[in-house]
Amino acid sequence: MTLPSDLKDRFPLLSQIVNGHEIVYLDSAASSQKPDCVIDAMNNYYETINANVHRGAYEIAAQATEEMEQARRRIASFIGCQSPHEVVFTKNATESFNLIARSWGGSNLSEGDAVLITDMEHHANIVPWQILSAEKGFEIRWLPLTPDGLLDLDQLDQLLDGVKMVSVTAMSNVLGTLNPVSEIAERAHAAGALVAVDGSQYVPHLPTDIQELQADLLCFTGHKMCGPTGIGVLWGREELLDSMPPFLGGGEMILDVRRDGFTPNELPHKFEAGTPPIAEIIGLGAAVDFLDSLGMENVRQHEIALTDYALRSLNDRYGDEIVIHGPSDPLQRGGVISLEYRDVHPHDLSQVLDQRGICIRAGHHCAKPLMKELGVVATSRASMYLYNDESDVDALVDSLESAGEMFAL
Amino acid sequence: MTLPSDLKDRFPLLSQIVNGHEIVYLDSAASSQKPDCVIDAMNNYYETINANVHRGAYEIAAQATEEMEQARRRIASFIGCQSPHEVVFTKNATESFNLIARSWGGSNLSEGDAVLITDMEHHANIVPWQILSAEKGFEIRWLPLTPDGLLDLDQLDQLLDGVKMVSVTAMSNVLGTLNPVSEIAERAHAAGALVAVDGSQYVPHLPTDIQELQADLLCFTGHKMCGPTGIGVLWGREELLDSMPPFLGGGEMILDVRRDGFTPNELPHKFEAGTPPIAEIIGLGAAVDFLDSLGMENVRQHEIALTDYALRSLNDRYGDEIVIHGPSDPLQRGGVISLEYRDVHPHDLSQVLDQRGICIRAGHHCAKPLMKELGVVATSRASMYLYNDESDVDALVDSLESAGEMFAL
Amino acid sequence: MSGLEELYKEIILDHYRNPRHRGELDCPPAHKTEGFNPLCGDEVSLTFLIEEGSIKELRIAGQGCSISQASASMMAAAIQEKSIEEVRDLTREFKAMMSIHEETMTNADQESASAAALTLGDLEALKGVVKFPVRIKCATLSWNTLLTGLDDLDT
Amino acid sequence: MSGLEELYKEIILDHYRNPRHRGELDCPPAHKTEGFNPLCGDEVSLTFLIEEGSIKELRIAGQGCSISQASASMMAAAIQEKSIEEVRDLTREFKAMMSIHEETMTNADQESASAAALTLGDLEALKGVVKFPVRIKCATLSWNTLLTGLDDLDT
Ligand SMILES: Cc1ncc(COP(=O)(O)O)c(C=O)c1O
Ligand SMILES: Cc1ncc(COP(=O)(O)O)c(C=O)c1O
Repeated sequence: MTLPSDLKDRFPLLSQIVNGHEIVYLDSAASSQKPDCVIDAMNNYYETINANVHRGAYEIAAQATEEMEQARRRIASFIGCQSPHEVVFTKNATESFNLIARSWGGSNLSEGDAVLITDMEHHANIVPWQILSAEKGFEIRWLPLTPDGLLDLDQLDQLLDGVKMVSVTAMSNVLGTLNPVSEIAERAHAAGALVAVDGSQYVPHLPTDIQELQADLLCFTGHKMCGPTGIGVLWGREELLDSMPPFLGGGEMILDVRRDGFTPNELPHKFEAGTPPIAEIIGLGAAVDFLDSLGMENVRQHEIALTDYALRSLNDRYGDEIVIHGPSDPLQRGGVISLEYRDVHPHDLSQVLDQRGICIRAGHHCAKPLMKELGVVATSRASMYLYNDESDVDALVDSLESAGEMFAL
Repeated sequence: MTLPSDLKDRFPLLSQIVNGHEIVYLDSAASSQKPDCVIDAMNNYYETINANVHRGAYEIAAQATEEMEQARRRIASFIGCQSPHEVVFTKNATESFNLIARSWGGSNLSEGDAVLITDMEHHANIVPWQILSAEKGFEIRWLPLTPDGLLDLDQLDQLLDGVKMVSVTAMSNVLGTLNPVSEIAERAHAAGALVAVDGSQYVPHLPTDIQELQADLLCFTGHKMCGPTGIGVLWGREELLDSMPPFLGGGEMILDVRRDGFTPNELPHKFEAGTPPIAEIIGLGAAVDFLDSLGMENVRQHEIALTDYALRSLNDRYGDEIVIHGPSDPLQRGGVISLEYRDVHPHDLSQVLDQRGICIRAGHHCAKPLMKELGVVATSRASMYLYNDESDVDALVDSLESAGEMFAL
Repeated sequence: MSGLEELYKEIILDHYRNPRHRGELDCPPAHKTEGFNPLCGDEVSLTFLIEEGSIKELRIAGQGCSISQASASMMAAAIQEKSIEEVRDLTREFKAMMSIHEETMTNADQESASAAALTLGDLEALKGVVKFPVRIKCATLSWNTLLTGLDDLDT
Repeated sequence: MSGLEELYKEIILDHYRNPRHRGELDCPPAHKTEGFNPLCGDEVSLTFLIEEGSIKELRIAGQGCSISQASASMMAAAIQEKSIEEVRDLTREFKAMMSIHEETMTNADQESASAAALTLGDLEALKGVVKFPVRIKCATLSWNTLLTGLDDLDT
């Protein structure tokens, strides 16, 4: 089985003309495009059953609630979770990490404790811990990388001493590296630590099974997986989520409110304060349906082949003039390609590509500590998804040269 | 000037048939319907310029950023704010209050301090303070109501002693009461307290001018004002927001991240961690454009007239059989009508109305302390917006009787 | 109004209008347990007397809609004099009937729901509630509250 | 590629390829100030020497794209030997040129921008940046960083 070849037709944006060229969208690691069915699902909500959920006894409110909860069940099953109430909706992966840090961390971490993260984390899995650490005085430890951009697991066990939480990305949004989460989880658990996983780049691109990952908590974000903006997910083991105090307070998350205090609601509502992102949840439900219909194994195979093609094309054409960060083996990485081309600054490179309709991202990719490790302030990053094909890669490869002519010093 | 009479045609949902009847939507206090232009604006984003913002140098990313920031400027001007960077986007009003409590409260409140709220607050303006108070040990004080559902301002000054923050709703979502925010603000400021205002029910229905309100902080939520779900607003005075520490940590809200800590970004980004609800911000921008085009003064006049009609119709028809909470003068209230009809439980009442396509809400309306003051566990609430007309009120009035036949004890 | 009639069966309206076992028992010797429906604010307060592992008597206080009141009243009638184990089984069976989505039941729930030989009897009248998902919490409120009360006995 | 040529005028590329005033001055007697572009990670570090209320000398270190490097280089050339007040005026004028939305300027900014008789000269070449809003921060980075440095002098 492979992906249908006319997949681009399902994504309205991909037929746009930009600066006179058909768009070549290579920034899916920042945000993916949306298929028609996701847009339709949200329109359908707004046009036929728009109402607040979990409250109204009337028909459209009941339908809205049912569609939202059905989306929760689909999203749960998409990550291999049997208990939909373990799926908590947030506004993005960033909020999911803040929830973990504030709720679990706030009640479990104090001086003398440590949280282990890695040198390749996104700011979303760094700053929430830093904010809390400034209050609580625990230590943040960093698992370093090997020269080829993998986590240096040789150092793991010794770094685990005194660690209560290991929070690690399943796939780097800069290097593309796929990390051995289940192995890390086993060793962390053996050392008495819990494991939170950043699935923001992983869940959209690979078949995900929380049993296999062996994680205790998993964060991901809707807009990178064919879903809308404004919706993120936190999955957690029931006993763990049950043991955590509420994060945001307000409507929906309470069983009772008295002047002298409140009683929190059950999972998942305990963590869902206020009117939820209803349309967005329904949109994300449609997105995982779409992905399921393609088959995540097929998505992964497509991206392996395309990544392989891209790495070979870039290296063949540019040799020493190009540096590509991260693992060279397509099986060890996703379709995120951070590169440096001669000494062209990423901003200038992406500006030149933009003139040809090619969208790539230039910057620190919200991973400044990693940038420092790599010894750069920014990289140019091309990232691929299920709708990309070899012609997109060819456009990228062909265009680097003209940027070099203009900007190489 | 009045509102156009064909306004319902602009709202796709309002042509739905429910249980064989044309829908009569009277639950706008829970969530409003969305006009076509709001839905179109979001579709347009997803279909033509979908990209992550504030990052990519390429064309569609720049356009997405520009559309989002343009929406911020429109929303700012909608509330009379000259400085768009004082407008912070959250996921809903609930998050806005949690931001205030955690960020301002977390760094300003401790034992011996007090926060003054009122007996008519929504849980969103209660629970965040209770969560924080359990940590910090400050006192939460409650401004009581008069028998006709107004705030008892006679008690204000004495309650202000030792208070650092007054957090009050501009309009009750249960009683409809419009509160004299600017008078409260003057007295609070004179006593050295700051003032946060819950505009969730006010901003959608009345012309709003932050200068006039004299508040320091204002929270409101998109889905109640013709906008999408998943988007809320916190407005705050620049100096105040500047003095507050970040709330959520992650991407976008930083200037720099090092291993040993981070430097927060400028306003408004400091408070906007992670990928923002881009489509939702653009949708809310379209919603305030729509409201502006109608004129908020016209919206208010329409609702005064309709509320007057509804109060008279209900009282004339049912006399002693009905109790309507809140002020009886339509000029002192919005179009939110909480009622008790004979001894029919609100759930049963709304279920019977639903069979006629009439949507009202039954419950505690996330205001349990107020319910306790009113001596009820729940009320039936009909709430009106710009698209409602007298025929909607007539349908409601006509249908109460059949509920009474079935359920009155 | 066929939808409404399916929900509000005559027997339900009868229990609503004439609730059985209203009131409160003295605690002790009775045990007390309280529950809320977070969606609408309904509250139920149950007092019950355990004798030799059976529920000797149960009384209901609190306020609620026709569905929650009728369900509580029917529950009280159904469990009087039953052993704690039987009550737990019946509760599981009732909740299984009220459950729209199998996923939300644990495996243990499902097995015992099908294995239990108990009959729901009059309680079957509440089956129509499943078509009105927001009302399911009304129907299960008293049952969940009783379960919590029984669990508390063990601790 | 007309869009690109509007952005990357020849004089900009010249300043990028041959940046003026690179390096660092000893602190003290010089003052040091650093800035980040949070969007791309670019960093600029300025050292400058004040003598009798004027900027005697300024040196630029750090990394960045053609726009941020060229803007810094042109800024250094433009402010050398200018009084602090003149530098502030020029900065206001430059930022006004870089400002797409009047709302984001305070009234004071606007007045002085139009009142100031200073000419931007070569700096006008950067005007094309306004059409590429994400790059505005590149162009203003060194200017904002210098402003912060001047503000710090007062405290
Ligand atoms: C007065 C009031 N405040 C706050 C809220 C909370 O709004 P949201 O649920 O969108 O956060 C609501 C609505 O539910 C409300 O009516
Ligand atoms: C690895 C990783 N983690 C977390 C995030 C944060 O996602 P969001 O901005 O949607 O919260 C991102 C994307 O920006 C990411 O790539």
